[in-house]
Amino acid sequence: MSGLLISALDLVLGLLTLGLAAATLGTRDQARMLMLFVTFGGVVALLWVRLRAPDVALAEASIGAALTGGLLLRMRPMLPPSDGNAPRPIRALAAALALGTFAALAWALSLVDWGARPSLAGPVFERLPESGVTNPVTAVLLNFRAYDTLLEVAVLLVAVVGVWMLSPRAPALTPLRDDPLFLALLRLLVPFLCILAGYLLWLGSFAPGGAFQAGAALSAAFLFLLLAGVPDAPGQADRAWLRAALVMGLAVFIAVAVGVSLRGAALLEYPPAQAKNLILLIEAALTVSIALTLMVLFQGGRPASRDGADP
Amino acid sequence: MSDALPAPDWAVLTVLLPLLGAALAFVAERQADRIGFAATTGVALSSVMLLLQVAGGAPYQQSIGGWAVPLGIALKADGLAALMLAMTGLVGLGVAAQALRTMASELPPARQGTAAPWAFWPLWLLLLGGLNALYLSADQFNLYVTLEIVSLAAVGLTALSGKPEAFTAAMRYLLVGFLASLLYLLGVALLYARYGVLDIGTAQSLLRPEPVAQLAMTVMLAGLALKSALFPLHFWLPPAHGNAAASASALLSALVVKASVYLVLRLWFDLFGPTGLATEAAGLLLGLLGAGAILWGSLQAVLAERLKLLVAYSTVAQVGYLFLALPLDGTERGLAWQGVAMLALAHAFAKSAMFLCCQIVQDRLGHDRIRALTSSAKLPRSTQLTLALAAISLIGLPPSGGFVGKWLLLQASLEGGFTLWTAVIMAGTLLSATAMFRVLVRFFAAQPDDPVEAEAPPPGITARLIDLVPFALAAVAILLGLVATWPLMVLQVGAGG
Amino acid sequence: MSWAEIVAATLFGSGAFFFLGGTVGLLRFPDVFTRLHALTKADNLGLGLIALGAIVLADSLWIALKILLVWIVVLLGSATSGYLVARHARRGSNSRSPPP
Amino acid sequence: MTAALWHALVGAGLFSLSLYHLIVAQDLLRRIIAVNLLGTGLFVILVALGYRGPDAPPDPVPHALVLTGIVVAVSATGLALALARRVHASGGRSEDV
Amino acid sequence: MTEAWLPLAILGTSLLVSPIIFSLPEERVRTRTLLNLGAATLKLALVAWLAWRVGFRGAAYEARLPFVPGIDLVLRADPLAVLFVSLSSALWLLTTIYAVGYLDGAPNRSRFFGFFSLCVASTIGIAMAGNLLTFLLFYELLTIATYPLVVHRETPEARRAGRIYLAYTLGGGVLVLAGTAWLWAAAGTLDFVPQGVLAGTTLDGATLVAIFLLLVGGLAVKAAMVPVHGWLPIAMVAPAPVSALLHAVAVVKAGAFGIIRVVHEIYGIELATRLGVATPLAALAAFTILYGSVRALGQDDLKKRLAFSTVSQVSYVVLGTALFSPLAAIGGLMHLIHQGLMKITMFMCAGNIAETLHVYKVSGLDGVGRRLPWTMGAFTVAALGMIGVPPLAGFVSKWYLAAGGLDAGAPWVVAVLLGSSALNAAYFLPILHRAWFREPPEPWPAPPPGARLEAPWMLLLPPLATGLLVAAAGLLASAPISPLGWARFIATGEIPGLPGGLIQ
Repeated sequence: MSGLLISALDLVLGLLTLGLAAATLGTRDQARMLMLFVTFGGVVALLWVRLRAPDVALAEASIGAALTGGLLLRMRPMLPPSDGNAPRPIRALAAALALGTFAALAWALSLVDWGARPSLAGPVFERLPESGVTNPVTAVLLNFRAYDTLLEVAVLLVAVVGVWMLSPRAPALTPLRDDPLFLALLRLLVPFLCILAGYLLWLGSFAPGGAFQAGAALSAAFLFLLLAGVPDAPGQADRAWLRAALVMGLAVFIAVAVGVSLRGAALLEYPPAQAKNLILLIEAALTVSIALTLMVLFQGGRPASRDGADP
Repeated sequence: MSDALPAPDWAVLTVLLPLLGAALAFVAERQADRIGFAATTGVALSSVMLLLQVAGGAPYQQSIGGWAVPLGIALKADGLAALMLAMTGLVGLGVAAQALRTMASELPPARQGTAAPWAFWPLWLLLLGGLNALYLSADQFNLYVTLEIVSLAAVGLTALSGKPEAFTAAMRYLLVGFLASLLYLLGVALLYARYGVLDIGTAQSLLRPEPVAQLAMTVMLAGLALKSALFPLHFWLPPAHGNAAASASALLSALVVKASVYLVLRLWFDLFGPTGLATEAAGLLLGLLGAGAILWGSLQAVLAERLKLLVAYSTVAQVGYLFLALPLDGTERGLAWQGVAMLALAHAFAKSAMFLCCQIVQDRLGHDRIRALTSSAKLPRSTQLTLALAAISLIGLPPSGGFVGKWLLLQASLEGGFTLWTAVIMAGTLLSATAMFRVLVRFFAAQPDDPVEAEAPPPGITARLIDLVPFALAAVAILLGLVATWPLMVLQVGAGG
Repeated sequence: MSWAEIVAATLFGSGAFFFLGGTVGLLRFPDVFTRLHALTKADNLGLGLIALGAIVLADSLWIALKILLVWIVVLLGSATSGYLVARHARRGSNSRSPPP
Repeated sequence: MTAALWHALVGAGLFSLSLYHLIVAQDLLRRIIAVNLLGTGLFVILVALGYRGPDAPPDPVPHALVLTGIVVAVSATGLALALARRVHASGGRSEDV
Repeated sequence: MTEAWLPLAILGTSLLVSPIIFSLPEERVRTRTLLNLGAATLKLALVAWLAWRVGFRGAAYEARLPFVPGIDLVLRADPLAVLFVSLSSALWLLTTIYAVGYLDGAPNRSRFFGFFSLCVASTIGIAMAGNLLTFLLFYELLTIATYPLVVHRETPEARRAGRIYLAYTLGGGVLVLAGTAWLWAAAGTLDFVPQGVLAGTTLDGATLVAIFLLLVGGLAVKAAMVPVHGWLPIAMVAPAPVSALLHAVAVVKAGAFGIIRVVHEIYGIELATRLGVATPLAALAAFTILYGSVRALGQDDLKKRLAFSTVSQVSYVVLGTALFSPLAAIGGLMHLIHQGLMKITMFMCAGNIAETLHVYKVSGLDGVGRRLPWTMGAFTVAALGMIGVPPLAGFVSKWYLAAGGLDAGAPWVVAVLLGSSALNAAYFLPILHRAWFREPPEPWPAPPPGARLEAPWMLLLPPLATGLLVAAAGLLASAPISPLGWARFIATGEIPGLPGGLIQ
């Protein structure tokens, strides 16, 4: 082992992450578990920043920590805790399995030659100029491996259909209509969030940002409107345009993918000239769809249809 | 739209058409069934066209976005992939036709077998798109994303029936599926760490039997074994398939389980085999687990109380057969490979036919307890015949496709000197025969018809026609045997590039 | 170490101190309201100092303004949430509406 | 012992810890969180793979994979929570493994 | 020139007819009967034409369909196949007539006749199979097709009998499958070739014996040889036509026919004897002959007695096959036909008696001859033939078997034959004695007014016809087209060194 090169920051970050995870999963009380989970998300975002992955840090902070945390908080009252613990043999078996996995992983990872490891970074940076964007992560996401992202958007659609099917009527949500301060914050924050989303979207092509992070910011705006109970905010009613907007991301992505290949090029092969605009077009559509999808997941069910009266 | 092109790219159509169809069916909810069925027919057609194209000897190959393989993602379809695609399309078409009637809005929810019939079509099309993408993809991470689409859509379909047990089963299926996918992804990460490559084709030349690669293989195969419910890890499958709505369980058993098993085959024979990672010991272990699956699954099928549980356990057994082939000849396109492919194809058709019959049995008799089955007039004769034909193929009696698959497996194990395997196959055949005949025998049990007046089967030619859909699926399972030389020839078309 | 880094280090140090104060307050104070008080006051001030330190280190005006924006938004956010938690706690004691 | 390896080990630790809890935990909320942490652990390993020292630019491919992974994780969690709600609403107990 | 259409046409007449009959609604009696009889007559005509072409013009017929890599599904009309095909098709016509009469007004007749023609189709397939895989295919199809006939009455006993029948036959099927797979893996060939395809094989003895045990073990189940004969008496619960055609002719003969194919055309009698498996097989057959006859003695139920007699008679065929002598082989082949004719006559007569007089027990047969003279007449001819009384068919085959036994240097065969003939007499003669020379306890109910015959003509004609055939096979034994002549013609192909040609 070539001496202790890791800095104090790494040590603290690593131990903090592990400690928080152990605390999150170990505590009995559910409320505390959720709080720890959100903080854990924050620390992991910090970890990403340390590992020079700002895009991922943005996504982790917004989607991983904040939104998943909100989702869990929203659903907690409906999931009664059952704090019995598993019988002894299963616990022993699980512990053995976990330790075994850790030992194997540690051993394998230590064998990897961390210095000169073959990786796809070379080809990515080499072909970056042709990809139409300068931010390598967006280039990989929306050009080199655009097919992955297309299928991933389909995963989001599966989640939406699944959630709407599982609870035809969204669980009740008591909006804070009457609170002056909250409404004041709302009037200030919602436009700010929309601008932030647009900024992140535009930023994505040459700096950390992009469709997912912008979508998360936009979904925060929608959630604010939802929590404030603004009557005709998106998601209050199951209108046709809501459903259209939800699938817009996937539809636009496919349209571009096939449109491009109509003139004999391969699937998803953007003509070098319009590559940047096409990517921006796709990202814009994705941002709206992702924001609405995250909002639907938060709602946990299908909003009442236009004519239905119930909340 | 793209058909006016010179040569429409059928493979891309099989993936994008269902996704687009799902989006459309989700938006236009009231016409969901019409859009859904139209999209399914389109996909079935394109997958058959792709099969014909590949059968002409030219394996399909395209790198997406024009980026060369290590950087971009490659779509590949060799003989096996094309056959699986065509099978998915055709079985899907059959199930969709059946669903067209059962999910029809005018039927009371109890008869529809689900509280949210509109959800079936988007979920089914997304599942279809995921499956087709999985069969075509030659990139490890892309396979992870397709696996995710397939399992999440499958969880949705399981929970579609609205019964409490279905929710618990779907929940367990989701957690198990997610753990399995992450295990698979861990393997991909390790391989990327060591070799810095995601594409299977390029990895083939890089991988060497080193500790990191061996650990990656173990973890990946463990994840996929968990997802395809290999014997000790099969606990989640029977409740999930048993309690799902009938057309959903047909899709789950016939198509979804095939995806992860296909992946195991693809990795074992294309990636781990040639690079020497697929050692004797690993193959033997998986083979033994497969043998356990055959015996345990068939035994449980014999003891099952309800028809759908019996059919679900027979799926567990069939998966066992597919894993049995791993330790056999390591050569690609060898006997074991052909046997497994034939078994997978025949099983898909027969199993989907059987589950659709469960739907008709549940519909007409109101229950599916095996002991209470009778030869009452309420059960149309075509259903009894379909169950018989499907049973023949599942047991593997000649001349069905199942028999050809088992015959090839038998030959491979005899040549490989695995006499234990032949004994297991024989025992499995006998056990599954007992299980299946336990059901067929009931159709000769004359019970005085219970006074409840027989529900008149829905009139109209379409209803009678749709009753014949399961019969057509079962017939294909049998005909696969008689016309076996053609699919076996297509299997020889190696993966290009 | 140039003078900018020295100033930044002191600012970070004092910021961290106020954070420490806020956390100790959180743990020591008896009831919700006092804890809220400690949190919103001390942490916001701590964050302000750290933001200042970051602005000193920032190499372009544009980034400095963005960091300032971050601080303002956090201020807004924590003030409102502090208020909401307090309102809920007060209403909670003679509770009538279930928690959101 | 480079920083990347240390963080990869942290990720591996996270993975194993949450694997233990996923198997042992009885109530659904804890298991959903355990699955989330399992994913995060794996993503830590992936991003650690992408880290190529303080000076060289990091490898963007693992970052893209992790981004996709996070979105897939959040959609799976959303579905899992809706499903868990229906499991409890219909009287089901949070079942064992 | 090997024309493919004739074997396919013969198979098709019954294979394609069964789905049509399945789809016929129950009340369409006339069309169903017409269809049945038409198909049976057409098949008989085709078979006669085939026999003429193969026997006297030396034509060869073969149809191939590629099935599994390296093996095709083959239908070949060699002399041995023609023998069994002619037996099945002739008796199918007669039994169809009998069944139509017997099941008049019974429920589920479409289903019955559908499976009935499926059974005959599989018997034809078994007869004309060109290799072991095709044989296996039709062997399994026979199991599936016969099961619904055994449980036709859907009573609890019928279902129990069906379950036992399935257990035995599926077990047998799996054994044959294992043997076939092993043979293909080891020897690489499954084709039936006169004098044995393995004649010059270099495989070690142990594998060959193991494969032989697997194959013959599986076939013995259907041939109702001793350890695995249990299903036959129990399956007697089936309606009379089923017991007559299937359990006397189709199913049991399929097993025996399979053993002939394996012993003569896979191994060759020479290799079988050298391996030392032929004599134990002969011994087992002999034991079955004696055991069957002894058990038949104790049976009071007429059909059960006939069933045990079938168990012993079928083993005559196996005995003939297992002895290394052309005469024994000819005797065995001939007995395949004779036993079929005799046994079917007796079962039909038993069915008549049960149907018209509702007498099922042997003890109740006193004075039946008075009431059903014609039926008992046919029964007597068949019974005497079975015992081996000279001019009738039974005697001819037993004579050849005895000669073959001596020729193969196994004198104990003669003792077994004499012993079994004595036993046959012991359990058949009391029936004849009761029927003809005993007074009925109370006068039999008079036949329905205006009926000219003692029983409906459909029930009476078939047994009389087969009874005549039994007599003819015995008296006209030397004629070329008689079973003896045909058996000799087949044997010339099977046994090396015999002068060829049918007409000597």
